[in-house]
Amino acid sequence: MKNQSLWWEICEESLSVESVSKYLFDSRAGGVDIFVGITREWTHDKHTKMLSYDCYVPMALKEMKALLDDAVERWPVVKACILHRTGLVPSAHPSVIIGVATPHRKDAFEACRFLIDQLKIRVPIWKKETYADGSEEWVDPTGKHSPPLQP
Amino acid sequence: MKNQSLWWEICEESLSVESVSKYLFDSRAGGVDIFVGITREWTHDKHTKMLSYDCYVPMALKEMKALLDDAVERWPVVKACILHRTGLVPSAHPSVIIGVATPHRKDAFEACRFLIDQLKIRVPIWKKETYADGSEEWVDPTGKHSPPLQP
Amino acid sequence: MITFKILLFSILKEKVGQDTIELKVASSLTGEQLLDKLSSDYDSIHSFRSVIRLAVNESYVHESIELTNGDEVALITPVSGG
Amino acid sequence: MITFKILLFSILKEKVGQDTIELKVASSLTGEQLLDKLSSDYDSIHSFRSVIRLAVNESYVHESIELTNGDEVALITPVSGG
Repeated sequence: MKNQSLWWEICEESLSVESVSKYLFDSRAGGVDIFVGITREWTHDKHTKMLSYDCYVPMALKEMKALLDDAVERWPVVKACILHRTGLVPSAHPSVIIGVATPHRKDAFEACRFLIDQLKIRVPIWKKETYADGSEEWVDPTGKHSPPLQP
Repeated sequence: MKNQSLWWEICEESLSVESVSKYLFDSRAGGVDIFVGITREWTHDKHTKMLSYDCYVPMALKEMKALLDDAVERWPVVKACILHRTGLVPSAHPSVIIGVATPHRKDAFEACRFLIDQLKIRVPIWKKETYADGSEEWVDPTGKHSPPLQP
Repeated sequence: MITFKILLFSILKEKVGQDTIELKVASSLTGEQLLDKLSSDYDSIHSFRSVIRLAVNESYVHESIELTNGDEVALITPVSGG
Repeated sequence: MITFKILLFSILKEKVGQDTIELKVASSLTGEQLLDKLSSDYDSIHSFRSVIRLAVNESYVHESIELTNGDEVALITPVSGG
């Protein structure tokens, strides 16, 4: 979903930083921060071949929009977006792109950081590692390594 | 100049976020932060038509490389880059792109922020506003609005 | 009769072996009562009981919520997007 | 005779009307003495004297530096890249 200042989407195809920057580059902005989460191949001694994502799509979209609305209230956002991929994401490919354009850079950094941190707490998307040896594992399913959760 | 983990450049042509992300997406990284400075059209009541940049090119390249080396010492940088455009930059176009790829996102945000903040203190590049009424003005030539400077 | 559709994702979907549970109960109940019931019916839900957040009709809610007929209930284990 | 090339950028280049000053002096001098001399020769350098940082051979240096023959000296007014 996309309007003049916010864009949020769950995609099955690969994500394009190019189209995100095209959307964000706005003459009212001076600073644009873009965060991209990509599939990391190595975590300590574990070799990830790919990630796959499960998603409660309609709720994830609602939560993404709510996060963007929060950011708009807290920072002078000119444009912002959250795009998340589902399904299989091979190594070094983007699974999430978050971008914020604001008049000054400090706000872009802060809002972008806020959005990715909150996404990882609130948005119903789950990541499964497929390791090089063929084994699979959902990431931290009991939230031991996550910040405390509140409804 | 570009090697396997660092890329720094002063360009006269337009900067491409696409080529930056292509460079940064590395299977050893999980988080990539990209900052883009673009020409903002309005600052309070002043209407900017374009920016133009003067640059002490060889020293700017040395300083950029020094900043990247600093970042590598302070964060687990997989890849990082600083690209700056010179000459005329029309409204909504990028003048600088800074990108950092690290295993985890926190470091990417911190290092990226560090690089742009330091660039604005150390790298010998100067910005001139050309306003819609045709008048021109170097930005803050006495550093009144900048952080304190040290050699 | 009150009917709910309960959605499962990620590890719960895998462990329970289905992505939806249809539940019919005789009388109205709270989120907490629903989770207790599912915990006693499904071992795998039981083992995640303490970390499940409840969403009703696509919004997070407290377990104290009174569920109504036709609600779409989702059991949200800790998320890990990004 | 000692010769320096002094590079000017942005507002200094504009005000002085040239991007390089060639300077020959009889004896060795420090960065501070050079800046004092340029300040007395050029009003526009004088007016930025307090905010100029000195770079010699493409590196920032303290004004106490002893300049040597052939040094490339740059007068760096507050930068504004990005």
